[in-house]
Formats: sequence, C-alpha cells, structure tokens
Amino acid sequence: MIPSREQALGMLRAMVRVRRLEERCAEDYAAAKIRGFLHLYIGQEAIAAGVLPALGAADSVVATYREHGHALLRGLPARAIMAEMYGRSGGCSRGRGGSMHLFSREHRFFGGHGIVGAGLPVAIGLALADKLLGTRGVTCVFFGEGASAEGEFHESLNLASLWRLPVLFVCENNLYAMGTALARSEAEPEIHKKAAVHRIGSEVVDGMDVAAVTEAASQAIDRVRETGAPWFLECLAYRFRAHSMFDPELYRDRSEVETWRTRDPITQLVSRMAGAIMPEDIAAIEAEAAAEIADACAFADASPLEPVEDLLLDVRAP
Amino acid sequence: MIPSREQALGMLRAMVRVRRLEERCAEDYAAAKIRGFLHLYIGQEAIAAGVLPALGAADSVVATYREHGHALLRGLPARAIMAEMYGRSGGCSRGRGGSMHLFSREHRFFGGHGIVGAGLPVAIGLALADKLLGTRGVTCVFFGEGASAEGEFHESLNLASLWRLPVLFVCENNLYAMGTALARSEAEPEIHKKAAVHRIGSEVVDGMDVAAVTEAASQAIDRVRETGAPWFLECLAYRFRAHSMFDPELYRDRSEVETWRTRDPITQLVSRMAGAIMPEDIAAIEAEAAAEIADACAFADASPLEPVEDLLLDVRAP
Amino acid sequence: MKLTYRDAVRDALREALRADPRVILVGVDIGAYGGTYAATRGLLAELGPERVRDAPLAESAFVGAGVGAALGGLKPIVEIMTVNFSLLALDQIVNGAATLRHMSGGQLEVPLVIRMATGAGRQLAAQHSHSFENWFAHVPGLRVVAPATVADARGMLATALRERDPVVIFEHVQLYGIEDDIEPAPVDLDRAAVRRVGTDATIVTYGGSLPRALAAADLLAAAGTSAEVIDLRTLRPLDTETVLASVARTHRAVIVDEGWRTGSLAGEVAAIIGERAFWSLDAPVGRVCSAEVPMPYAKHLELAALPSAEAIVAAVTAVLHA
Amino acid sequence: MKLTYRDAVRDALREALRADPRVILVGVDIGAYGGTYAATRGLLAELGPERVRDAPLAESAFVGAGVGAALGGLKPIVEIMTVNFSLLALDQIVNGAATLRHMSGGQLEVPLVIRMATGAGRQLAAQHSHSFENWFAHVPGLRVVAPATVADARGMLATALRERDPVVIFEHVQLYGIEDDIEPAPVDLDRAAVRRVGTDATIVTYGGSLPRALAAADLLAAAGTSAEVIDLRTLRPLDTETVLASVARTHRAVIVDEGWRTGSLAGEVAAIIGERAFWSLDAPVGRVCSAEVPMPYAKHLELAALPSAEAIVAAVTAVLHA
Ligand SMILES: Cc1ncc(C[n+]2csc(CCOP(=O)(O)OP(=O)(O)O)c2C)c(N)n1
Ligand SMILES: Cc1ncc(C[n+]2csc(CCOP(=O)(O)OP(=O)(O)O)c2C)c(N)n1
Ligand SMILES: [Mg+2]
Ligand SMILES: [Mg+2]
Repeated sequence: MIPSREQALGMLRAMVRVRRLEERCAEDYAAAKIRGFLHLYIGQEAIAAGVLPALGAADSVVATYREHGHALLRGLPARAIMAEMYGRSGGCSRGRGGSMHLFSREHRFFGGHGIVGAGLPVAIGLALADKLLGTRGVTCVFFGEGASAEGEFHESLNLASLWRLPVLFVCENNLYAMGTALARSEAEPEIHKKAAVHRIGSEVVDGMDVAAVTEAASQAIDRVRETGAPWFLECLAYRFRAHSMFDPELYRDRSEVETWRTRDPITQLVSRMAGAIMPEDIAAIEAEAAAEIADACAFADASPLEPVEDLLLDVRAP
Repeated sequence: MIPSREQALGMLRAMVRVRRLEERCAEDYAAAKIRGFLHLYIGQEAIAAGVLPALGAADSVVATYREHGHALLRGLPARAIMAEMYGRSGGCSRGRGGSMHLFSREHRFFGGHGIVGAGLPVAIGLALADKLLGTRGVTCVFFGEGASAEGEFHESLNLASLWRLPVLFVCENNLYAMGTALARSEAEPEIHKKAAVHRIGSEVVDGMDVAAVTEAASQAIDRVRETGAPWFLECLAYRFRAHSMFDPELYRDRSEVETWRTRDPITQLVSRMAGAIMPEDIAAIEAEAAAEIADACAFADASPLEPVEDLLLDVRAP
Repeated sequence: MKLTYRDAVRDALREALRADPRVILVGVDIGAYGGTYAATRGLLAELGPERVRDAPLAESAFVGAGVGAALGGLKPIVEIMTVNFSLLALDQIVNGAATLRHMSGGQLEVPLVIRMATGAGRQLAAQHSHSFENWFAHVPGLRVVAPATVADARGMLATALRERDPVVIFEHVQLYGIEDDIEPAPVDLDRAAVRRVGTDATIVTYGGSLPRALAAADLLAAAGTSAEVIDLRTLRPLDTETVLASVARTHRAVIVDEGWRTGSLAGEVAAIIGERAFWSLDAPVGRVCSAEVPMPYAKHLELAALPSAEAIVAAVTAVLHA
Repeated sequence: MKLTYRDAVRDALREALRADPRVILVGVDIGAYGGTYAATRGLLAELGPERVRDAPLAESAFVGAGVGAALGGLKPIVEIMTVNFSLLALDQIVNGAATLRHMSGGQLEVPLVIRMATGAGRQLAAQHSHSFENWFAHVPGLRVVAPATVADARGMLATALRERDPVVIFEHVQLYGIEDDIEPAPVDLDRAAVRRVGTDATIVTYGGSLPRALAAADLLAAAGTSAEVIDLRTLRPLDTETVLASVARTHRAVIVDEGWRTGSLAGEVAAIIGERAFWSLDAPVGRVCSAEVPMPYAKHLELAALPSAEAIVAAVTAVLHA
C-alpha cells in the first residue's frame, strides 16, 4: 500500500510524537526525574502507529511494560503519561504505576503489564466480555516474541481459538528478550507458526514499515470484527536502544544495531514518500511534537505529588 | 509389525498383569481398603505395555496419577504397589503417596505426579542431567491429551527441542480429560501437531494395538538415544472406566464406551494372534497374574502401618 | 429449609446466574462433568455453555481471563478445582487481580469471584490436600472468605458478588456433605461469628476446622470448661474486634488452623492478640495447626497430621493451666 | 578482602561451578546479558553455555527442569529474576520440589538451589517489588535463607549446596551494592546471628531490613537505648533459640519485616515469642512491616510504604514505654 499524503502525514506524526516523547524520557531518566525500569520503544514505532489508529473507541488494548507509544497513540494525553513517569498525582495512574503501568479506563487502555505474558489472559477475558455482551468490540493485545516461550501464551491462544473470541494478537518480534536472542529462546523462531497450531490465522509483516503495518492491521481488525475469531499479526522489528536503562548491551554488536538503524521506520517513511512529505511538513510535525512534549513536561513538573496520607487509597473500593 | 509368538506372549502377559491388578484395585476400593483418588488405566494398557519394555534400566520414566500400569511394567513389584495403595509401610512410597504417587528410585521411576502437566518439566531436567553427565539415558514421560492445554506442556517441549534433550514424550490421548472431551479442550485436537511447532518430530500410533505401540516406541527410543533429540509419540486410546472412583460419567454415552470396548487391546491381540496364542497360554498367563496379585495383596495386608511417630520423617534429609 | 453445604453452594450459584446475566461460571469440569465435588451439577443444562463455561486445563489463562472479563463488564465466578492447583494461577491473582485498582490509580476494578476447594481429610496426599488460605489472606487487594456453615456457603456468594474487587472463597472439602436447616440470606462479610458462647477460653478458627473446634468445645463442656468458639469467616480483612472482645472476656485463646503452623494464619491471629490484648491475656496464646509435613496418604498418618478435637482440648487445657 | 554483595554472590557461584562439575546455573539472562543485577557477569565466558545456561521465559518449566536435573544427579542453581516471577513457578517448587522426598517415602532427593532477588526500594512498582519470603518459609521440605551481609552472600551458597534438599536463597535488591571486608567462609545455616548486642530491647529482622534495623539501633543508642539486633538469616527452619535467648534478657521485642504485615513472617516470630517467652515479656511484641498496598511507583509513596529506621525507633520506643 502506498499511503496518500494525508495518510502518510498521519503516520509520520504518530511516530514522531512517540519518538520525541521517548527521547525526552531518556533525558529525564538521566536527570533522575524518571526512575524504576524504563523500556524505550525507539525503533518499533511503526507498529503502534500502524495498529492503534485502526481501532475504534469501543475496542480494548492490552500492552506490556514497553507501552508509552501505545498509550500515546491510543489517545492518552502526553500530560498524563509524563506526569505518570514523574510519579505525580496528575499521572494517568496517579503516579502509582510509573513507566510500566500506564492505564486509562476512558481509553480502554488496560495496561501496562510488567509480567511477561501476563497481559494475554487478560485480553482473552476482555474479548470474552465483548462476545457475551454483544458489543462487537475487538481486543488488541501487544507482546514481544520472548513472551511466546511462556506457557500462558499458548494457553491464551488456545482459549481464544477454542472459544472463538475477537482478539487480535500483535507480536512485536524485535529479536531479543532482554539479552536473549530469539534463537536462544525459541526452538521455532518463526513466531506466527505458533498461532497455526491453535488454528489461528496469521500474517507476518515488516514492522519497520508503517504503511505495511497499517494495511495488515486494518485488514486484521476488520476480519476479527466480522468473524469474531482471533487473528495473529507478527511484526518484525528491532529496538534501537537498550532493553531498559540498566542494560549494558553485552549481547549484541553495535554494528547489528547500526544496520537496523538504516531501516528506521521514520526516515524510511520520509524517504519513501519523498514527493509527498515536504520538509516543511516535517518541520511542522516536529514543532507540534516538541510543543506537545514541552507542555506535557511542564504539566508533569507542576503536578503535585500524591499526599502520603493517601498511600492506602484504592487498594479496594471504599 | 506382526509379533512372534514369544513377543506376543510377552505383550499379553504385560497387559493382563496390569488389567488384573487394576481390577483388584477397583474391588479393594469398593471394600475401602484403598482410598483417595484412584485412576484406572483399564483400556489403555497397550501403551505402557508397548513403551516400557523398550526402555533400558538406565533410562528414566515420569508418569501421571494414572500410573499403576507404568509402575508395574517398569519393574516395581506388585507387592510394593499394592502395599502403597493400602497405605502400608511396605509400599513403594511407604504409604505416604498412595495411588497417585508411586515412586522407585531403583527403577528410575520418578512418579506418579498429581498436578496435570507437572511431570513434563521434571522430565526435561532428568534428560538435561543425562545429557550433561553423558549417560546416553533416555527419559520417557507419559501424559494425557488434557495436559497439552497447560502452559507447561509447551514450555517443556520448547526447552527439550531448544536444548536438544533426549526425551520421549508419550501422549496418551484417551479423548477425555476428566469429563472434558478433546474438542472442548483443544482448538487443535491433533495433539502431535503441537510437537511440530517446537520442531520436534512425531508419530501417531493406534494406542489400542500393542504391537503397533511396541514398534513405534522402540524406533522412537532408538532415535532419541542416537540423535540425543526429543521425539513425540501420540497414542490414540480410550479409558473404559470412569476417570476416577468419584466420576458419575455424565459426559459420555455408554454406547461410546461399548464401541471402544470392541477394540480392547487384550482381546484384540489375542484374536489377531489366534494361531500363535493358545488358550492354554492365556490360562497360564492369567494364573500367573492371579498368583502375583494374590501374593501382592497378601503382602500388602500383612504389611504394617508406618508408626505415627514417624510422621515427620523424610521431610528433609536428616 | 434443609440443605447440604454442596447444595447451598449450588443454589447460591444458580441464584446468581439467574439474577444477573453478567454473571458467568468458568472452570475445569464444572459443566459436562458436573463439578469435581458436584457443586455445579445441573447448571450447564439450565444455563447453557456460554454462561457455564468448561475450561481447558490452563489455570493461569482462565483465571486471567476471569480478570479480563471482570474488567470488560462481566461478573465472572471462576472455579479452581483445588487450592494446590491455584499455585498455577497465583501470578494472575496476586500480581494481577489484586494490584490493578491501585496500580491504575483507582481507575480499574476487578469484580471477580474465585472459588476453590481446600483442605485435607480425604486421603488425597501431598498434591491435593493443602490449605493456602493464609497466603491469599496476606495479599492487599483481595478479600478472602471461608464459609464454614451451610448458611454461609449459601449466603456469602451474593455478598461477594456485590463487591467491586476480587473475592476468594475457600470451600473445605470436608464440609460439602454437612447438612443444616437454614433460611437463605446474604452474609455480612465484615464480621466474624461467635458460633458458641463461652467464658473460660476463646477458640478462634475458620473453614473446615470449625466442626473440630465445636466438637472440642463439647468435650470441654463435658469436663466443665466453657469455651467460646469464633469462626473468622472472612480471613482478609480480619475482624479483629470480635476476637479481641472475646479474649478481653476469657483472657485465654487458642487458634485452630489446618495450615502448617509456621507462617500460618493462626500465627497472625496469635500475633494480633499478643499485640492488642497483651495486658488482658492470662496465658500464652495456643495454636493447633497441621503437622509440618506434605500430607501423607495413609489414613492414620493424615489424621495424625491434622488438628483434632483432642489436640484442641489439650491446647485449651494447657492455656487454662498455664 | 573487600567485596560488594554482588561480587560476593558471583564469587560464590564461580567457586561452586569450579569445584563441582555437577553444578550448573540456569535462568533468564544470566549468561549473555550478564544477569539482571550483574551477579552472574563473566560466568558464561568462563564456564560455557552448557553450565551457565540461559533459559527462555518459561519459569515453571525451567524451575521444574531444575527439580528433574537434581533428581538426575546434577546440582542445579536456578535463578528466578525477581520474587514476583516466582509465582509462575510455585507449583513446581511447592507441590513438586518440596514434597518429593516425603511423598516418595524418602527415596528421592532434590538438591536444588533456587536464588531470587526480592524486595523494594528501586521504584519498580507493584509487579517487581514484593517480598514473599514468608510464603516460602511456610512450606515444609524447603530451607529458606536470606543473606543480609556480604559475608553471608559469599558463604551461604556453599552450605546450601551441601544440603540434599531444596534451598531457596533470597537476595534483596537493595543489598547488591553494599560493601564489606570479609574472609570467604561457609556459613552455618542453622543459626541466626546477633548483629549488634544490646540490653533494652531485641530487634529481630532479616535480609534487606537489616541495614534499617542497624540504623535504628544507632539512633536508639544516641538516645540512650541499647537495642540488640538479630538477623534471622535462615527463615526456615527458624532459629527460635537465638531469638528467645535474647528476649529472655531484654524482655522486649520488635520484628522488622519488609513483607505486608498481615500474615507476615514478623507475625510468626511474634507468635513464637508470645508462645515461648510469654512470662518474660514486659510489653507486647512490636511489628514494623510494609504498608498493605501493592507497592506504588512514586518515590515518596514507596518510602512511606516501607519500614524505615524512624518507624523502628518508634516501635522500640513504644515497647519500652508500654
Ligand atoms: C515472567 C517474567 N519473567 C521475566 C521478566 C523480566 N523481563 C522483563 S522484559 C523481558 C524481556 C521480554 O522480551 P519480549 O517479550 O521479547 O519483549 P521486549 O522486551 O523485547 O519488548 C524480561 C525477561 C518479567 N518481567 N516477567
Ligand atoms: C493442574 C491440575 N488441574 C486439574 C487437575 C484435576 N485433574 C486430574 S486428572 C485430570 C484430567 C487430565 O486429563 P488428561 O491429561 O487427558 O489425562 P487422563 O486423566 O485422561 O489420563 C484433571 C482435570 C489436576 N490434577 N491438576
Ligand atoms: Mg523482544
Ligand atoms: Mg485424557
């Protein structure tokens, strides 16, 4: 698919917003304004940018600890995300979740899960609710290729297929689970084949190509919505940064990273759409993103800390 | 394969011993000499009778709670098994395990596991030990088709393949997991296909045909021993009795059971080998089995209870 | 009306399913098989396979699906066959269900009920006989209840379903057969119950140990000692007030708990009494728990490992003469 | 020699691997990545991928494989990255490893060591910050240890590897950076250690709370109170004698434990003191535990949820003036 100018600008805007937000997160981490584990999405933006706009407001999203981009593109305000990172009461999770645990009920963004694989069963349940309540909603669950070694992955795929649930599984295969290369984690490294063994249809797509992801995702979501049956989308991608801020990256060569950087989803889109996307478009998008982030960080900085007296709030309903 | 007379007699003897032992268990259960959960193997004997004789003394066996037959054919004395069922100190597990937890270190019979699927990782570890210690041993692990829905099943297959471990997976597909028919538990009911997705070779065999199981198992064990890589054998079978002694069998028709009974592995072997197996052979085998079981039960009856003062023994090494 | 505990559980489930279309049951062999302990028999026929949903053997995924279904607007009641199998699903319960409200800053709620059988006494040996109620009672975000009577088995579910957060219900396998004459009514999940009034010592217990504690109280009464018996009912949050009020009167307490002693819920209750009733205690708090051993199969060993009425009598006698 | 706790763990692992070819390490990212907390860095290069074995994300299977490998004659040391993830492997540990010796009538043994990081203090929020030491300490068949010093981190592993049954080692994430001057030596896993001698009150603690308890003792000393500090070291079986001997002298005790209060190990220790030192106690036993909340991310909330030196001082002061 060759996107129209309007489409291309939308994709570019989405990816730039995520990229710049996360670059700022890295800086703020260095400045100790953000703490805990911080997992950057840089390099993989085409996936969230391709999938999320294809979902409707009544659909549901479940993601991992590497979910800033998904949250932003699902519609969570950058303010709420940055304030969460800063641990402030204005954060989407009131500062209790941090980077790994962004949530928004309003956006049906159900986390932000820190246990690898644990979001999958939750997605199954959301889809079951949609099915039984007759909402025609689709649940889209994101996870890494590393998660496919966890038993819950197979348990969940089996349930989705057996119970015929409207789930879109999106595997973001970035070749590493922390420091574990795919070949050292999976006897069968072609992840999408694992869907077939549960009788779930699948497609593999270049996860560095936002147009390809967009096309595959919209088709997949339509198919899930129409058939009510699950579908599996494997997106081949790469993360340019370390797994988290603590990772010395002993397990891969700089040259491998450099090679992948030549396929940066943002520069790729810009160069492929060279006639349609103009330098001034890029400048405008960058300026918008910069403004959005500056505003978000200012908001976050000004957002008060949750009072210590409220420590025990929201453990159970009052 | 058409077995020789000697081979056929061996197979028959094995199956009759198991069948009669378990029929006695059912009686003893009715008489309240055996308690707890009791899962009978009746109908599936061809599998244990086909697989276990093909293993060597240095190989290892891991089984489920439906393991009386496996234990007996692995060489555990009927005495030790019956005394265990009766909860006596002469039992193979000194009366602490009961029907579901038969063990014999001497026979490398590593349980008797009561949690569905939980024996699989243990088998992976035994095979890893064999590999690292260079013993050329093979680990044979038995489990039901219901276990393949558990996450541990896939986790274990992946490990076995990824680490190239000498494991023979024997799936005893008897079509039901308690009251759950295969089609209600697996989106992909052809269980052996689940091996392929971990790059493990497999074969499906008629589990009611002891000669077929024998042939497939010996080839599989040779292959595992030679290559050091795992293999998956799916045996299609049926249990004639209830899941356990508490099961009212609401989930299947008597007629289905009756149809399967026409394929009883014992009568099938006898009729197929009609020229070679003589009535007097059968009589002799039955007499032997009866004597063995009578002896075992007498032993079990006479075996003392473990003294209550020893309740806390063997929780940790002294 | 005369009911067994088993029927009380079933009636409560049926009533919940009938009353609210958002209520569904999920679990292994709850449908076609009729439930391992027959507590769900007949519900599939009445309510159909969408609402009485047999699950494959995949504890982590179907419990997690219960969490998701609750987030999505259903009111799932998930059955785990036996507490030992709940270990396969603990991640979804403890890292998941119990944390989501707080971790999301109060946005999400997980109105999920998890039922499971617990306890020993049926010679099921070391992988089917344990009691991990104390583990669940340790976890903020959960409510944990243990119906010990037919009335509570009948009435606790309705109250649990009114909660907007996860509730774990423990049904002791030895209770399914008990019978009582009751009027169905919702049960207050915030209060412990004084099951027998007494003046000389307080016996605190819950779940499957209640019958033993009452039997011990009978034996004690015959010997002239008046023991009060408190059934905790809700294991989290604990109704410490009821316990402390009793101890303030009796000055002596024994806790009976089928869990292993070290790190038991009995320890927690003893610690609370020690903290808050220190000056009114006339003797150290006694504990009667299970022997610290994986449950053996043989009947005489299993009995020896479990709390008995005799051991309770001995413990009460000891605190009386301390 | 001067060592960090992290280096002590690594040296102990290296020594074990060198000393016995049956010792292997298994875990997620212990090899190529170098260990989440860098405690295994360099071992893959030295000992190769067969013995320092990176595992896929499959906690239940690779912990269970450790059980099987131990049955098969190896001496596996399995790392679980963080205690929260151990929930995925609890079935293999609790229903499996801990039961096999007994359930097999004494035939099988599982000489398996499981190491895991535990505890909060790094703003990792509710799915990476908990302390379930008490759960493991509840289980017969396990030994559970918590090295709180560099010397113990260096010396406990060797002793653990001499056991013929499973041992679980908890390393608190906040300890990896501490440094000390020590001589490597095996550590007696049967005895608690008196880390500071005192006369007015006994503070009992373990693992990551030891530094806080010692800091509190310093503050108390400055205010004229002499607190004894006991490091339990082994959480199962508990060395109750050392605790009781101290309380017999001080007559007052406070337990410090990073676990949530209800059902904490602190409760167990308090219950034991209440049972066995009742007549020598001059005040109720105090407990300083974590707030009962899934650990929040924000620093000020996390700090407020955790035991602090100030809270310990307050608790000791309270028992002194009870
Ligand atoms: C059950 C569990 N085990 C281990 C971890 C530690 N961990 C966090 S992220 C991660 C890698 C996951 O890899 P993958 O699924 O490929 O996702 P990616 O990080 O590449 O996006 C690991 C091992 C965890 N969070 N949960
Ligand atoms: C984890 C777990 N869940 C549930 C059970 C209860 N249970 C015991 S046997 C069984 C059926 C297993 O079916 P399958 O694996 O096909 O073996 P079969 O009994 O048919 O031999 C079930 C559900 C259990 N023991 N363990
Ligand atoms: Mg990855
Ligand atoms: Mg079966």
